[in-house]
Amino acid sequence: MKDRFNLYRFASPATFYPLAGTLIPYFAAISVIFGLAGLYLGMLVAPTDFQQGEGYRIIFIHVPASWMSMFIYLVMAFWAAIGLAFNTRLSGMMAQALAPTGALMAFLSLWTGALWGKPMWGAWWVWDARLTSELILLFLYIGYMALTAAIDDARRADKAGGLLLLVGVVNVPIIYFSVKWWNTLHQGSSVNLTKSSMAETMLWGMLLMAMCFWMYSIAVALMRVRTIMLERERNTDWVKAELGGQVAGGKK
Amino acid sequence: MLEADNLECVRGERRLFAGLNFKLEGGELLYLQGRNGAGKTSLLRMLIGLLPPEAGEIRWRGMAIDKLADEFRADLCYLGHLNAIKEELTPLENLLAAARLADEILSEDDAIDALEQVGLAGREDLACKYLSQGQKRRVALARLVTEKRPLWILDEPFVALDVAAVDWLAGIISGHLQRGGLAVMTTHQLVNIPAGQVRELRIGG
Amino acid sequence: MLKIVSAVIGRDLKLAMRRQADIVSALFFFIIVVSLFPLGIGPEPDLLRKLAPGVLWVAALLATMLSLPRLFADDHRDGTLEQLALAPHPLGLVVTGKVIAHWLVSGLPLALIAPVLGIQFDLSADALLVLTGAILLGTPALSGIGAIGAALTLGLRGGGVLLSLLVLPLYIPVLIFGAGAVDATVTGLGGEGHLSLLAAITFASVGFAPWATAAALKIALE
Amino acid sequence: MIHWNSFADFLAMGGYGFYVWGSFGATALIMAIEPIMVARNRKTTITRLQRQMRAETRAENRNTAE
Repeated sequence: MKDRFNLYRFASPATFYPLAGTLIPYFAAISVIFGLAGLYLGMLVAPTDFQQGEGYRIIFIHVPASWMSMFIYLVMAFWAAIGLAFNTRLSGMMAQALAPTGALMAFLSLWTGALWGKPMWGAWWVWDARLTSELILLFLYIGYMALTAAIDDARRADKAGGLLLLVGVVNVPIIYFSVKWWNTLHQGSSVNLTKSSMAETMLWGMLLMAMCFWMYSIAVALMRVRTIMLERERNTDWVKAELGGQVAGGKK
Repeated sequence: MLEADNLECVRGERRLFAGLNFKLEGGELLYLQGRNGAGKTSLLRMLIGLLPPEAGEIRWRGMAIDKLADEFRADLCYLGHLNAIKEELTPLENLLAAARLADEILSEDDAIDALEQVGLAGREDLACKYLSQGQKRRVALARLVTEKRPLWILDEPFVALDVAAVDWLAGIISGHLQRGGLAVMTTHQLVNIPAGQVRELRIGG
Repeated sequence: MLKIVSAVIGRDLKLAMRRQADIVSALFFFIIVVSLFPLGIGPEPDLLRKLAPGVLWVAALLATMLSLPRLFADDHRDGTLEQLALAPHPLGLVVTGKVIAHWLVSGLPLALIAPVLGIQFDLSADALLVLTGAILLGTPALSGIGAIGAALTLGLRGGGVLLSLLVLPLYIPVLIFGAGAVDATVTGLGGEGHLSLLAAITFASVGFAPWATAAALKIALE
Repeated sequence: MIHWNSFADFLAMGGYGFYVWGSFGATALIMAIEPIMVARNRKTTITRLQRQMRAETRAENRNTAE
């Protein structure tokens, strides 16, 4: 009983709002620190790759962006499942706050992938399983945002969006494997990503950049969720108190 | 038999009502009253189980309706403000299809009888799109005759009916109450229901 | 259980028969789109044979999309959807019936007309057979997955465009294996592998999608 | 430990400068603009809500005065 109470207390926007407010600067600062360290290792210290020359340095942002785009989708689906199962208000807001960042990460992954692909494979785009799935992931993000934006009632938007996320999370692996299988049959265009053994500095640089992206996403999502909370809960006392003292006189 | 316990309703960002309680036994009719937008229709949709309440519970025969699910819906006849009839089908086909979907056994003769009762004799084979508004409403009301359900939930059942039909419907409802049935309804025109215990519930102040 | 499914199918088929224009227009859309391609890309038989599977399948996806918005919208507008949700059965079964009815009026006609259109693309008899089989096997999945999108966008402004945005990405595996089966037959590799994967996808989505759709409908009816 | 001999080398990226800096530039741009957009959105939301709240308070005061 006590645990339940605490969980609900944490999940209540009135408690979460100030907590998020204090956490944002920390996440932002950690992100900058990891980013600087990662860039130093990746861009200044790491040696040239013997196969790909200096062009490989794109992976220091390409790989973290791809990871984050997938990870954020999973986190959104997790929140969606929680929201549908326990009917908590916070979960839908979290999913909506994460979506634009996830979509930008998917876009960055595609953009940097194209810039990497051109010098390495000689083509901006190939219908490789990873690229195609990433593109579909971007579509799924856009579909989610379009659906939640089209529904006026916030709760209904959360639930419908949550359901779409769960359907999407089941489908992404199916899409990935179907494209992969399709690609192995159409030999010509398939791409072999020969992973040369990475130098240790390269690996560290990439991990640091991934941490940077991760912390960045948390910070931005928390910023966004705070705005969504104010908007959604604008008729509650805590938001009125938050927005300024002038409520005191007008309260019934 | 039908019990509402501490119901709360939030639509959009507005809290329509909270702490709503009532208890309805067999043979009783509950009139829901309140101004427009007070949440009458929302309450009805909660009672039929389509709108989960923000807080509180609805019980039928002592069990929560979301637990009962199919069993509860098998005891329920709901008439919304939409008629739920298909324009392309004839009144007879509409009635038969509705009965099949609701798991009722309904012979064609009984269906024709019911349509005669609601004053649609001779129009059984005319597609509903050629019927007037009031006649379409009567097709919807015919379900009250064909479906033998103990709980009736009616949203503005008297709308678009002429005087004769209003009297007929009042008679049907009181017959239902006499047989020990329950009814919950919203209405703007207060209609005299001859039999049964009538209770009123005002929501939204 | 079977009773409710067949009751829904019977009702929807009867309604579709009263409104044949809808079925016919989706079918004509399919025929016209497929027939436009040879005019656009030229009459070389080799090229046409190569493109046929993809063209036919993409046109089939689009034709299915055309009929999806009305899957629940009509029932929603006149209140019958509420009554369906109040039927003393799990809503998933009702949706299963509606999905099957949708396939019978939208997917099945496509499969029947597809071999005729395949001839326009100079496909061999084997390939025509596989094409028909693939469309027969794959279109139920299109109806099933599409139903989820139709339920999610029920009653929304611009629902049709949004529906395609939500549903088309999810159609990709069906497109790949459906077109792949025909393609493999054309190139002599044999389409059995594709067909069995297509069957697996259809089986999974027809089993799973109605329940997701039912959840989405409940959200829309709140 | 620094891998580069000169700043010009660093910019050239062994001939891959366009691709590498195109990627990093786009990322930097997005990571700079997104927080700014979010912060601005937050500011406009707050002022809008405050305006709404004042309007409501005034309306309520009028009602009680009547």
